[in-house]
Amino acid sequence: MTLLFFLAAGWIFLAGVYGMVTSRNIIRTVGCLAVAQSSTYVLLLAVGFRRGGTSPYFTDTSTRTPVVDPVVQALALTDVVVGATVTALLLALALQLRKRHGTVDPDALTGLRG
Amino acid sequence: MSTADLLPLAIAIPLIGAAFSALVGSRLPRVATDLLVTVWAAAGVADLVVLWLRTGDGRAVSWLGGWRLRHGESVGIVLVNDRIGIGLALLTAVLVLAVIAYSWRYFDEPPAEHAGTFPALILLFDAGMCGFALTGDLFNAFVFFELMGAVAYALTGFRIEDPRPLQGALTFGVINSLAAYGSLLGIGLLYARTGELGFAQISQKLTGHRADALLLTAFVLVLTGPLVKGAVAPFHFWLPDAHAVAPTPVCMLLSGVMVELGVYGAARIYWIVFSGPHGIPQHVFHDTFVAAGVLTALVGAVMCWKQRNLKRMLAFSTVSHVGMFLVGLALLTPEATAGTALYVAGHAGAKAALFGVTGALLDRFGSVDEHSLYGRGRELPVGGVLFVLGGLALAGLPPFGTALGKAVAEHAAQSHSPWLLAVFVLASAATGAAVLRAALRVFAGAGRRPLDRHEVPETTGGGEEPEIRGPSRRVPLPMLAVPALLLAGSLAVGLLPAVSTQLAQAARLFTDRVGYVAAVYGHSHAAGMPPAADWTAEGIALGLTSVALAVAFACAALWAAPRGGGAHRVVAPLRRLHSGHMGDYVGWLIVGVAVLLVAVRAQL
Amino acid sequence: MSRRLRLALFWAAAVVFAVAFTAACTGLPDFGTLSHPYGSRAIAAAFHQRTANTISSVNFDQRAFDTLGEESILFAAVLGGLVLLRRARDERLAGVRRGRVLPSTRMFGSLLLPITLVTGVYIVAHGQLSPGGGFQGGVILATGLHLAYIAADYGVLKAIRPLAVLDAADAVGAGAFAVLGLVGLAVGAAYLQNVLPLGTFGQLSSGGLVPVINAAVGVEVGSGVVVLLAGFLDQAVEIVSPTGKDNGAGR
Amino acid sequence: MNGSYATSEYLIAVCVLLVTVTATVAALTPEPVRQALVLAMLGTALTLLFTVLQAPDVALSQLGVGAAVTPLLIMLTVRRVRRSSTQQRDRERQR
Repeated sequence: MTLLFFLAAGWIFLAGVYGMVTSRNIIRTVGCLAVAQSSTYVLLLAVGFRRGGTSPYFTDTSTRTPVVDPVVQALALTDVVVGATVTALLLALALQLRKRHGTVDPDALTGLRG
Repeated sequence: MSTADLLPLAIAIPLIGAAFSALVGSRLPRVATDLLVTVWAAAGVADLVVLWLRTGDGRAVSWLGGWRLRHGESVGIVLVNDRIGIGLALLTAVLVLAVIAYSWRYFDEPPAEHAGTFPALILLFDAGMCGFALTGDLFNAFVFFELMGAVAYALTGFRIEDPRPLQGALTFGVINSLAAYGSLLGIGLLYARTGELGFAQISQKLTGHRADALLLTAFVLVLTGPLVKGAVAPFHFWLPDAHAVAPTPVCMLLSGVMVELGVYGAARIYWIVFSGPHGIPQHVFHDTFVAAGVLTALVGAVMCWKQRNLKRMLAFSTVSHVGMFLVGLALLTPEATAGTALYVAGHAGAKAALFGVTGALLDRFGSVDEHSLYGRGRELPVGGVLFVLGGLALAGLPPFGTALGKAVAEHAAQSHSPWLLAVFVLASAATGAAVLRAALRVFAGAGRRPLDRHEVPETTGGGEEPEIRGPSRRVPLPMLAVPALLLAGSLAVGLLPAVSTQLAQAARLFTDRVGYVAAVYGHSHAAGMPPAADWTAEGIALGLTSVALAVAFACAALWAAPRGGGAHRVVAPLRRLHSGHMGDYVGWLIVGVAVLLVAVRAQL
Repeated sequence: MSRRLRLALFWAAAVVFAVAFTAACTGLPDFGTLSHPYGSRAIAAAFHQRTANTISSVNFDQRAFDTLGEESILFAAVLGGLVLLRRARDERLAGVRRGRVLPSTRMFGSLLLPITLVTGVYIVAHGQLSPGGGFQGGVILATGLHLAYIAADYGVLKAIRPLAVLDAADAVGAGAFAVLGLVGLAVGAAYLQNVLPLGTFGQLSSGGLVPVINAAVGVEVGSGVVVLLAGFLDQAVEIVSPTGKDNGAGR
Repeated sequence: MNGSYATSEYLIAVCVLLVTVTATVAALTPEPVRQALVLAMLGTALTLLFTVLQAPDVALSQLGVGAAVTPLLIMLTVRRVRRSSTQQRDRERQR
């Protein structure tokens, strides 16, 4: 059953890719990219989970209760920031593209071919 | 200051420079900002030159934050590199300096209160590329991969008045980011198995497991990011769309070094992380990626030949060359690696110079369309000479660095699979020929006036807006001086024996996994003999053959009677695949991943 | 490529991907495994550095270089946003009509406003000892601020938001992080080495360089997010394109 | 002890399910405004998941970024696009 936690990451990634492949709206494409990215958070944190572990904060140095892996959390944190900033940049591009091209439909963006 | 400290400084210097430039850019006159940024970029170059000299034939290792190994384990990030990675970082820094000099009249566009923004972005780009070249940690590589990506998307879309750059940048961003997230999934899988993030540390832990589905999937996923950045077919679709529309100085960086970093990353990660015992066997990597490289080289060459938009032509020529670089690295021998390193250095100078001259054309005539520029370049004779030289360098004219690198790589390929020679010669000849054809048409008005045919979709390159606007219509001096210097650099790579011997020694280290791991763990390890990387009569003959072929192709295109028929039926569908459609490209990305998974699995 | 062909290709590739990923997951250690070698080392190192929040220790000390790269990406995105969302040559500013807010936006804003503001203040106040830190606090406060103005009035926001100062603060925050790394080199240690006095475990001043970098990140994130959002808001509310431009191939 | 592990694992399973479903819906939503709302839900679901996975730090970031900033940016982008379309329609009506 616990295998499903990891498989969920793969499913979410594919769902995001599916959305991007079928998208008729560039803003939606960017949104689907954000969905695909959330798969990485799920995988990282699932990998770092420790049965019976608590969150990795300590109030004093004597108690050493088992805690979950702090490294993947730091990685996921970085990942969240990276994802948000890239999404913002891509949305800025999409916004300007809509203004200049008058469309958000990838089928109608024919400026670069061949 | 120790050698190790120079490694993080190569990244910290441009980062601090970027913050400084953004901070004071709006408060200083333009000249002062430019001067300041030039000084920062030069400091970055100086740091890397010293690092190059001090590293010698060894490796520089720096444990960031002082988190050295204790009992063979560390919690920190390690920067570790030989002269291949340091050389790439140095190449980046030099190109950044050239670009800053080239673009001294560019980018007056953003509102005055943000005057320092463009140089700040260039310096951030510098830091991102240096970080990716120097790091020895998988997650850190992902972070710098994303840094150079994010900056590149913004720079590509710089001209917001024109929809094409915006579309190119958006495609670039979506495809590259998706690939990076794929890589991160792979990193997650590797972390779960090994509990490590450093290249060397993962490599050590992986030796304790057999090669199973997890290793295979992680291998393909981790490599997806670098391969997409490296524009390896079928991951290459974004590249022409982005490079054809980015501002010229940015193109110089994208084509000159960023794409090559992708291929470098893929080879480095394979060598250190996956090539150990119980890893992905060498013959698997060799067969898979030689095939991918050949496909890339041929697709790039054909598409390059069919372009009339000069920037798009140069972009496809980069695709073709990157394919050859991948072949060189996938041969997995020190000699082929040395050849590829030389080839990359020579190519960077030539390609950046060609983009530079194209920028001068764009500035002067507001077009990069080979057809509509017919004969108009006559008033720019210096540009014409530089463009022809650049084309000859791409084709591999001795003694350019491209010719030397190609000859060494060809020599290495020959002993393995002789048919690869034909690929190298044909691909370099075709890309050189396309540039020569365009040069003769544009700068000499040679051949018939080209006719516009509209049978296949194409991107013309007419109706571009000049990138800089000012009362003076003379081409600014740096826009021709910098390309000339870059070509001279490409020539120097071929002529200075020190460069080739030092890169040959570095190539021996690059292909030595055990030595790399030993360096990280602080053990000593004797390296083998460096390969020969020198001019040979055979290499010169092969170079001249490519050039002769290129000239013949170009002349045939200009003066021979046009023929329709067979070739067209093959090429038109290929051109139609380059649809500019984001959904298509995402589809190709996932298809490429699937093909790699199947191909590698089939060979295990 | 036609839509059908594209979908067919996707499904074929997706099946391969799904099979490979599933097979890979069977090779993973069980969910909730007790063996986390890097994690255990990181916890020991955090104790050694007297940093109660292990994640802060990893982010701002042990793997601070990652965070340096990450903050540079944010900095790049803010600069990129300034460039991409600038007013083009042919655009002008429109007078902002008061209270012209989409009802859905207003509802969205007012719903999230109290939650985000309270959370933001809480996180900033608790600093680096417990969950949270410069990034989280910065983002949540910056957003909360904006949600308030979206739900109310854009003119008020423009009057209050000191964009020039925030621009500078963003650059200072980003630069400060890279400069703080030099402190280690200056005293003969490594780049980004935590060479400040470590203090007492669990105290606000503990952790040496960690709270300092944390503060720099907080400044950068807080101001950067406001600047970035300002770019989008200006586009959404104020900047008007010339007649005809928006027509294009519109559908 | 085993009982409490099992409980927490059921909780995790529920959250993973919630995340998977909202992510799938978000990917399948064709219309950006609605997608922004679903993305906000996805952000919230991820926040919950991170909380039960004992990662409050990440949960807080996700709450700020995934549930607020990203959907907000999408809304603003859509709003700009809509405004363009409205202008366009106005112009067409004038003609």
